[in-house]
Amino acid sequence: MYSEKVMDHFMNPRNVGEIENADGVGEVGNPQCGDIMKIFLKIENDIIVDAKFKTFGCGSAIASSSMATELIKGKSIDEVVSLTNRAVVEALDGLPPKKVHCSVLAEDAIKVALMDYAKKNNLNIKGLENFKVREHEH
Amino acid sequence: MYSEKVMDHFMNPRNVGEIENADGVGEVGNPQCGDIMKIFLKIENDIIVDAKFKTFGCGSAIASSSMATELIKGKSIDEVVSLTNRAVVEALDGLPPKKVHCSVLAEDAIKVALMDYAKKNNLNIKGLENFKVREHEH
Amino acid sequence: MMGDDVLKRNVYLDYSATTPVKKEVFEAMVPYYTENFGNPSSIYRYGREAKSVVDKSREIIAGTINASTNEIYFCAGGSEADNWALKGIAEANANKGKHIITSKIEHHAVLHSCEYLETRGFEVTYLDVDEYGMVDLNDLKNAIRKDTILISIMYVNNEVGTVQPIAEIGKIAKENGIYFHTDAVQSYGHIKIDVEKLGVDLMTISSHKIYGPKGVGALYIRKGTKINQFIHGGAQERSMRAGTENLAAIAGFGKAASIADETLDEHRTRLIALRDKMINEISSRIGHVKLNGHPTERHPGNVNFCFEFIEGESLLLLLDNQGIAASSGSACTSGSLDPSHVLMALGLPHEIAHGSLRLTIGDFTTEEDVDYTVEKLVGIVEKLREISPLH
Amino acid sequence: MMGDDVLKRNVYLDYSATTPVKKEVFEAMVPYYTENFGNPSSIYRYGREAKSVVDKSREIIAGTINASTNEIYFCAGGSEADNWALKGIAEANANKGKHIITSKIEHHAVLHSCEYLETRGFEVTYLDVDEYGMVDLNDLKNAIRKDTILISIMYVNNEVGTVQPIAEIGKIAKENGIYFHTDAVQSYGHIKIDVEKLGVDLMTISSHKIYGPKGVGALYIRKGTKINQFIHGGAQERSMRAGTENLAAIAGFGKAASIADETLDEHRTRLIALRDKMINEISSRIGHVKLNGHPTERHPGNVNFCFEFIEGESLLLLLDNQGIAASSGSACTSGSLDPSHVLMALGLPHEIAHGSLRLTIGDFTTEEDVDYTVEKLVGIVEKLREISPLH
Ligand SMILES: Cc1ncc(COP(=O)(O)O)c(C=O)c1O
Ligand SMILES: Cc1ncc(COP(=O)(O)O)c(C=O)c1O
Repeated sequence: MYSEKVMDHFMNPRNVGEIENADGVGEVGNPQCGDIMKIFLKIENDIIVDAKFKTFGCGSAIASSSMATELIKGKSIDEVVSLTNRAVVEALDGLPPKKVHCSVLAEDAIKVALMDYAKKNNLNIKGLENFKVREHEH
Repeated sequence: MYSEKVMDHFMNPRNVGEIENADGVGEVGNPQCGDIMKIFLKIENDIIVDAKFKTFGCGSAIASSSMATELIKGKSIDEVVSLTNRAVVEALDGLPPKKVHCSVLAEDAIKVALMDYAKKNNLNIKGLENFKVREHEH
Repeated sequence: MMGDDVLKRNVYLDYSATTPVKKEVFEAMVPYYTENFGNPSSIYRYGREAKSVVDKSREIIAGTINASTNEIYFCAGGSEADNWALKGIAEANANKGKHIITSKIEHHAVLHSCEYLETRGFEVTYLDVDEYGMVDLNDLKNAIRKDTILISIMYVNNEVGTVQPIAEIGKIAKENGIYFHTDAVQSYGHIKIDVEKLGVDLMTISSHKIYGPKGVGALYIRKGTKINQFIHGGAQERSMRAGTENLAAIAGFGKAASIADETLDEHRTRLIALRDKMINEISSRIGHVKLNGHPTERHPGNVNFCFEFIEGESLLLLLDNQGIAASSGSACTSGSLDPSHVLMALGLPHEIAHGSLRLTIGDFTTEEDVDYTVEKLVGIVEKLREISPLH
Repeated sequence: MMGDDVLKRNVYLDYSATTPVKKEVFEAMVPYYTENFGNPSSIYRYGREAKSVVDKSREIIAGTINASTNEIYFCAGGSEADNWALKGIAEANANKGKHIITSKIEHHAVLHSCEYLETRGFEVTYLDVDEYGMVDLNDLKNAIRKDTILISIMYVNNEVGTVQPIAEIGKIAKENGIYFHTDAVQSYGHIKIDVEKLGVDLMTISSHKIYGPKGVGALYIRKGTKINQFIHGGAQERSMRAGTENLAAIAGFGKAASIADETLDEHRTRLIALRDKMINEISSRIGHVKLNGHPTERHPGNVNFCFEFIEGESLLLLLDNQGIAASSGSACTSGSLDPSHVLMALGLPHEIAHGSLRLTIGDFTTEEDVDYTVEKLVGIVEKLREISPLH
């Protein structure tokens, strides 16, 4: 069902945890639908210097969180804004069609965290002007 | 499906054949329904001294003919008139429910042969006044 | 037991009724009973292994008929697949029309499904066949109406072996935008089938007619076909057919299908030779006989004769006594009043139809079996004719 | 392979999904594939032998539930039997009324058949259950109408294991002259069943839940019940269910039924001890858990918990990684949005229902398996809670 990459990131998730006094925090999903993803960012000079997550959800939700945090660490905000769920799916060597929504959650959680960062610092982040968390369906 | 008795009388039917110048001949059934039974009687002094048959039909039709002719040989007309299909079934150690009609055919064929004998000799046979060949159904 | 075997042969000539499971097929099933018994719908390892077995069989079977894997739906056998096709199409397309065309010689699984649908407001045209059991394409064209939603014509008849012009029927169906179902239970494994070339939208196949296990079959459903589920419940078979997947049987069906496909040519050549030998010998050595079905457009293993003046059940019993297993369209073997609907549809008079005998040849039939059977048959027919008042 | 076995146990705890075939059962099936493969409907020896196998299994199964042999009809499994019962009764009795009563926690084979019937003009009342999964008898009485023709309530729920008061329901059905069907797939082989005492008119059972083969089940139909056929076709099963009899599977089903019946008491005692041990250990060693289903009126092998703050699929995957096969009512395992309809009907909040785990114990489960599973579970739950933002 899942690729080896997915299983690896699910069994040994990277970046689990919280960042105290994080520069940006994003939470998406809700317990009703069975997935909650919370992403914590540490940002210095427009660079994501650290990222952590906590996730309630299925194997692919956890693997997507793990992979997404890996992908953004060390990247600039600009680079992260243009990261789509596709990139997460590809980095995981694919997800079953019914589970692609988990990668969308990860993309959204990161963007919400960036918006949080922007709000706290009174910034405008290019590319996020029209961002809205998507209604996600399984 | 069939008792050993039925199989024996089917595999080794007794009294197969015709009697030339028979005293009574009875034929019942029709090719349409898949059974024809023809019984030949030789009668002397009200006694069935010989009986033979020819039958087109299934295993139980042939066995019933064989057993019925056995049962009536040496019997008086009176005795034969009171012979019912039940007696044939019992003598065969039973027939499957769907095949009981074969024993009815045998009883009827014998009675038709007796009627033929009565007609040829201008006799009335007690017990056959109201006899009618039954419509038989499988 | 030994004594019996020495004295008498065991000659099974009822391959169209059911076949033994081939050894390789049985071996392909064994692991899935006591060991790898998982539920293919589960996500754990047991279940994933089970799923891959089901997927593999589906792939094999799709390959044998040039379908794609997601057009093959496993079910419990030919009868269920026929019921599903007929009722599922009828219900799902009732808004378009309520008329169905079939033939008078279909298997009862199709005919009785049609009769059921008649009680639910559908109209059914039952096409006549000619004396060889062939459907007339002009009759078919004439029967088509504005509200015809389905044509169901069997590929090969199970009693007399006649092969219908399926590709031509498929063309007519397509031209008229009507779904076309064929019951291919008796052709699958005996004739090379290509659903694209035939233009069928639905096709029934059954495992136990091709040396696979009983209790499993499949319905081919062309992608995009509007059809209802028949067995409702769990999400198995992509939510189209509920019920825990019959793992071992599906594994066996797949194996049987792959063997049948790989050996199709030699299988046909061998059977046809035996069949023709049997037909020729019976025709030449026994008088007052009639070959039923088509002389050339015929199932490779089907021999079906009427023997005048005698009745089928008697024939079967005496053959059985010689160790020969065969079947008959005689009324007496079915417990009904009339001989088989197929023989009646061929226009045979009742008294002749009563004397039919079907001998169906398969992969384990030898030339000696054929010789032995003909030899015994000659004597048995003679014996029964002696007893018969019609002779 | 060996290394794997040494490092990791294989603990199958999904017996309610499907069971392995027991060795004795498999051995009872073997002769009917390659050797005695006859068609039971034929009159020759091969067929007669086959028929006697089918008859014998029918007799065994009838005996285990105090039915007579001609009240047992073989079919392809529990789903088909449920479909047949629901649709067959509905169609045959539509003239009397078009109302059916069932519960919200039935198997999908019943629920989706009901939904289908709703599209055909029937009305269905879906009874609520209490927090333990119990139907309320007063609710049932209140739901009965003049035009109610059928009550269908499952004996034991497959997810949470709750046992319904079937005899009481049977009494209510009888008093009101309404047919009563029960899906006994999860109780047959685990609870002594007497159809007379229960007052059921129709009952579904399935072989692969009692260590028999997949692909075979049976519908008990009380003599005199007015019901339509579901699969139309040949005259098998006294013309009530068409399709060549699944000989080997029926032989296996018979064997499995007789073993289950003979060992019922020890089977129950053993399972209940393991079940209760597991329930107690999980309850005492893991916080924030909730036992689903009834504390006492419960399937002898069913353990079902919700673990707060975590999601079922993750749990299953990590258990699988330790060699433990289990199941979950989590939405993520079914591909639907909502957690299982059963957990929702018990009134569980979504976020808790998502974290459900079903462990079902069977005859091959050992005490070591239970210990191992609890041990692993403690760690896995802890790990997932560490990842969870809800914790
Ligand atoms: C032409 C045809 N259709 C359907 C069937 C039914 O198949 P099954 O016995 O697998 O239900 C058969 C065989 O019995 C058949 O010969
Ligand atoms: C309660 C219940 N009913 C029906 C079924 C369906 O049985 P089968 O898989 O034999 O079709 C199952 C099992 O899947 C079940 O647990």
